[in-house]
Amino acid sequence: MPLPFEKPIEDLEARIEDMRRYAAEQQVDMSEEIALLQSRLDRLKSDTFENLTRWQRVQVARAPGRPTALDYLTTAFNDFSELHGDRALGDDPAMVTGLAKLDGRQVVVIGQQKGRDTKENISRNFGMSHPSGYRKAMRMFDLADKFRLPVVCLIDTPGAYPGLAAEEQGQAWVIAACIQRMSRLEVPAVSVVIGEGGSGGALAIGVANRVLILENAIYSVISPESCAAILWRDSGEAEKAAEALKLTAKDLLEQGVVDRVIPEPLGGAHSASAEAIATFERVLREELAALEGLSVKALLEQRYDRFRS
Amino acid sequence: MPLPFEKPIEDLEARIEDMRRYAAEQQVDMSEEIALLQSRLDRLKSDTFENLTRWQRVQVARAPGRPTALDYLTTAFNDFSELHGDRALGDDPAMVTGLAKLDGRQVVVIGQQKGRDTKENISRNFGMSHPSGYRKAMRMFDLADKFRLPVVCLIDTPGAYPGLAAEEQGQAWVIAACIQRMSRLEVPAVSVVIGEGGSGGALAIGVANRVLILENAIYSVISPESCAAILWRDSGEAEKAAEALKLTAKDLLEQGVVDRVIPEPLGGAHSASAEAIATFERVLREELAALEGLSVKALLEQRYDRFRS
Amino acid sequence: MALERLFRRNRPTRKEDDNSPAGLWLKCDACNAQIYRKDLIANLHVCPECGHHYSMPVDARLDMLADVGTFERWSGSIRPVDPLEFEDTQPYTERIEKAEQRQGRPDAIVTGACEVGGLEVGIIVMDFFFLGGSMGSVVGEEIARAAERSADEGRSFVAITASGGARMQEGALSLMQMAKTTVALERLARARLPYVSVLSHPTTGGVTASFATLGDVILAEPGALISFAGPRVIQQTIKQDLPEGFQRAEFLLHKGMVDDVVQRKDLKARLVTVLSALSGAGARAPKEKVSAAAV
Amino acid sequence: MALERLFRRNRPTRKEDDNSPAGLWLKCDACNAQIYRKDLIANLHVCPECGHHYSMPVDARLDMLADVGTFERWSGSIRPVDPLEFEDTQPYTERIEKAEQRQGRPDAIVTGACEVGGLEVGIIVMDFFFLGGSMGSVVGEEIARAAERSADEGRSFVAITASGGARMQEGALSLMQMAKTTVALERLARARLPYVSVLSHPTTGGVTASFATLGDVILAEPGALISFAGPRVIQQTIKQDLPEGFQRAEFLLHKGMVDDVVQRKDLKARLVTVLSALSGAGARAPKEKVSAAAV
Ligand SMILES: [Zn+2]
Ligand SMILES: [Zn+2]
Repeated sequence: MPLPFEKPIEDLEARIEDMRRYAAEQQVDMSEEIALLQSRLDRLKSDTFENLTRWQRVQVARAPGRPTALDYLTTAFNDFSELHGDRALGDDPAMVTGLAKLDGRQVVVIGQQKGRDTKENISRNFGMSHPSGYRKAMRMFDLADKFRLPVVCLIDTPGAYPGLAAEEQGQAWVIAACIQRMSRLEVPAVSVVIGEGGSGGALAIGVANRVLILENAIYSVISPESCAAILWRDSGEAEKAAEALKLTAKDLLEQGVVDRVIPEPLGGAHSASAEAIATFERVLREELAALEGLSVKALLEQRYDRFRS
Repeated sequence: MPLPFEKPIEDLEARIEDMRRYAAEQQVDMSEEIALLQSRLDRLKSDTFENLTRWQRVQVARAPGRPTALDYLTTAFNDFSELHGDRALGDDPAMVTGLAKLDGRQVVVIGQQKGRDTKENISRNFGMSHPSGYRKAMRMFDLADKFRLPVVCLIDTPGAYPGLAAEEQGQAWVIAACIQRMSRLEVPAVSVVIGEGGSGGALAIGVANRVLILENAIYSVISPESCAAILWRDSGEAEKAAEALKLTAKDLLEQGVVDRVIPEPLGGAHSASAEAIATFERVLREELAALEGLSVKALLEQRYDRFRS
Repeated sequence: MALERLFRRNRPTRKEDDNSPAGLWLKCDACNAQIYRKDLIANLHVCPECGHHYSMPVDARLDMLADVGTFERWSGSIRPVDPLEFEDTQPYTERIEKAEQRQGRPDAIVTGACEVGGLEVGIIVMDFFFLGGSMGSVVGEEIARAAERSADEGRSFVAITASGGARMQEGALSLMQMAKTTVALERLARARLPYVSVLSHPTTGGVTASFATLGDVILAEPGALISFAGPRVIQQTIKQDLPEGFQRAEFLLHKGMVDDVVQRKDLKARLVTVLSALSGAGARAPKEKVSAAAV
Repeated sequence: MALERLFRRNRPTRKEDDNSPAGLWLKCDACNAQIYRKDLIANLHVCPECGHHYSMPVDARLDMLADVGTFERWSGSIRPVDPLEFEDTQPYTERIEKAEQRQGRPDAIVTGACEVGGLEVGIIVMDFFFLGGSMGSVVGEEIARAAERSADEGRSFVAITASGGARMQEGALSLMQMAKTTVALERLARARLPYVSVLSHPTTGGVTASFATLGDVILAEPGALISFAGPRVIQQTIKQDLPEGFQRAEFLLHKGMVDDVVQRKDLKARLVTVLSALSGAGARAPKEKVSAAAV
């Protein structure tokens, strides 16, 4: 099912497909017409995606079929070995952690995991972590420091879960502790916003030496819907709120909140995930390589300065 | 209500009291008789308490009216300021922690707290901690290291609580973690078994540079009752088990499990708590003073060697 | 119904914030007693009848905690800007102006140095009446500067929090204040200087999820609402009523999240006890690195 | 009834421990299938029908994990003594003698060096059939020596646990083994060498509450009972039946206590993956001190 603004693209694609079928049946050469249509399609795609409104970007960032943390961990990385549990409260399926290799380099990985279908979305709590998820992340930070392994965090959450148990178990406390613990990492850390960067629940694993974001991902202090509900007293005004919050990759790069934007294939990561993941891998490799040389002191100071300023 | 073997003592005390009253009423001088009886009473007391069987010591260690952790913390120490909570699971009333001064020396205190009456015993879970109690203790170890404060642990528990929630929350995991965390303290640590030292739940706060024990306290790998139930298949054989386990202060000093025995007043700490607490304070002061000079390295090595051997 | 009460409670005692027209008298939200405003203020904004703790204005808080004549203000030199040119039902710039006029300060915080029971302290007090005490770039920067300056001057650090959370009109930049304030506290930790946070009503969202809950010791005021997500949000999420007392200071004490709930009248004495107990090491070894475990 | 099943299960496959007289065949406790003993043993003591994991003898465990011909035994040079002259229904000394004859080793543990997938490893395997794998002074000492030697030789460390807990016949001295084994692990931590513990059925009491749960990574075998207090004790305490699966490996995975539950046939491969992932730092910096947080 396409996003609203993808409808024209889908229609044109259907027409091209139809014409191919027709040409094949009739055994006539329509390659020229098809080529023309194809180039029109490309223009339409680029026009559409280069001029997406902020609210449309939000929809792309949340699009079904967009690669999730596990898609990256099992495709861009090798030997992914998941480690479960926070040793205190439980094992949070919305926060996936473990060991993996990127292009031969051993790293500790932490990813916020949304479902790839409704069933998984429910079991993953739509990517909204409980305190046990952040405790598990902190366990991984300890492991990374002890064994001197770089840390890669994949951010993709609407936010930390606002529920009874989550509050009882100190959601605010673990987010603060996670921010603090990550800022103390003695190893290189790279965070990548791959979809939704939802408020403190996202920042908790975003205190890295380098913070990257995918072209169509978003990172915001509050969801457009909640912002609209509070400031416009009408969650229907989410589109206005999205514009006001300036939460797109381009905005955040200008604000200095992120350091680099990872380009997505034309049509968005959800339309060509293999290509999106390949680009992600290439960029992440560069970023990890760039941090490799740095001393513990340099890493700590760079992270301190990056978030202090 | 006296312990079984205290009955003769109580009877004689009653007689002396009675004679005093009689002498007063009749206005006759019976001071000589009373003095004789008094010295007989002292002999009886010392005979009784110097020859207690191990099972009788167990009863003294558990005696109602015996000073509890809070009695020491509020009497032997000044400015006791309780700190609550483990920041994860809850606040365990069976493990009392906080800041206090001993003779002007600031310390961090941790004490296992039994009830002083049935009502408190229930609220304190009879001194049996849940994982949150050990997590709270670990929080105090962190605080002590950060602010360079010596740690004093008062051990008095039948054992860590064997219940559903306790197991679900990883009772074994937190005890192991607590042992490890305490062994890493960069400050002086003194543990005192003031009553019952019940198995791993006691050891968790017993990995100190110096381990002391009160004269009538016990420290054992298992309670005599449970031991009897397993080995004799009859918990009624607890007396035999107590003998076999060699769990008294004297036994443990010989085994090298404890470093020093703190004498109790004749008749046991429960018969003269003020005096017992005063002696405790004097000895603890000596012990803390003796550790004061040591470097972090020396403290860690001394603790390592003490428990490694 | 519970939730409404929960929000009617703890309202401030400033004229424009209560329902008594003349403002000489007011009806206690908790016990309905008629209270003479002067008595309430004389009683540290705690109801003389039922002990209900009302929000406390910044100046009253400083008067209550700082030894007489020792407070020296640090904050006030920086003013909020409008990086996103944010406009909802009214422009962010207008909101700030109004708040500044009403509260007489450029943003929702006052920081400074003072003595508390003779102890040298750096202190920050949040102003809930300035845009709900929300944390934007200025609030975050003032907190960070105060923490760093306290560390440099060898002072213990005290935070009195009251906030609705991050200031959304500054977008992701306000979110980043959570990280900024957190890393700034590192300076205090490395100097082994104690940091005590006092959570007053209400402390929620991004403030609770950053510096507010990172105190070496965390104290809370009776009845204070302390949360990550607000009760309304949670109720909309789980579609059921919240238990009585949920997210209140006493509830969180029971859940192991705060060290103690302290009556306002006892707060200063408790701060002195705790700070003096923990301030030995800082004096001795201000510059030494502390292992993460111990921090 | 549940509890009994719970204890009938996971029984060992050694002749004297099962109910088939000839011992050629046995009936699976889990699925009741008739199994030919040879098949069971060939299948790593896992039921070919239902996959139920039975206790595994020490030698079979070492054959399964160590690369062929690489295992070199460290343990065996020290023998248990009877410090308390302990005697219940029979003297402790007699119990030890019988166990030694039956198991062919002085106490309930084997330690040594081997290669696992080419990785240099120090390994300890507990023998549940030796007085229930209980930990006394000898078991504790062998574990401590193995951990320290592994650290000195720059080896990763692997523990395969199976124990009823502390050996009460050695009184408080057995309790002290919990501390001894824990502090010995410190050497590995300081050398940044990985320690992986594998919890097999059953792992309880003082072993679970010390070195067994201190692994950098903790793996568990399917269906393994892993607890501090045994199910009987808990049931006597709370006076109610325990939930199905309580204290089992899968339950603990759900509760966040173990990193994964691993089929026996996959165990070696998983160990190789995890150990190789974590053994980079140790090689690089064997002697360096590690901050407690990172340990
Ligand atoms: Zn009132
Ligand atoms: Zn079977």
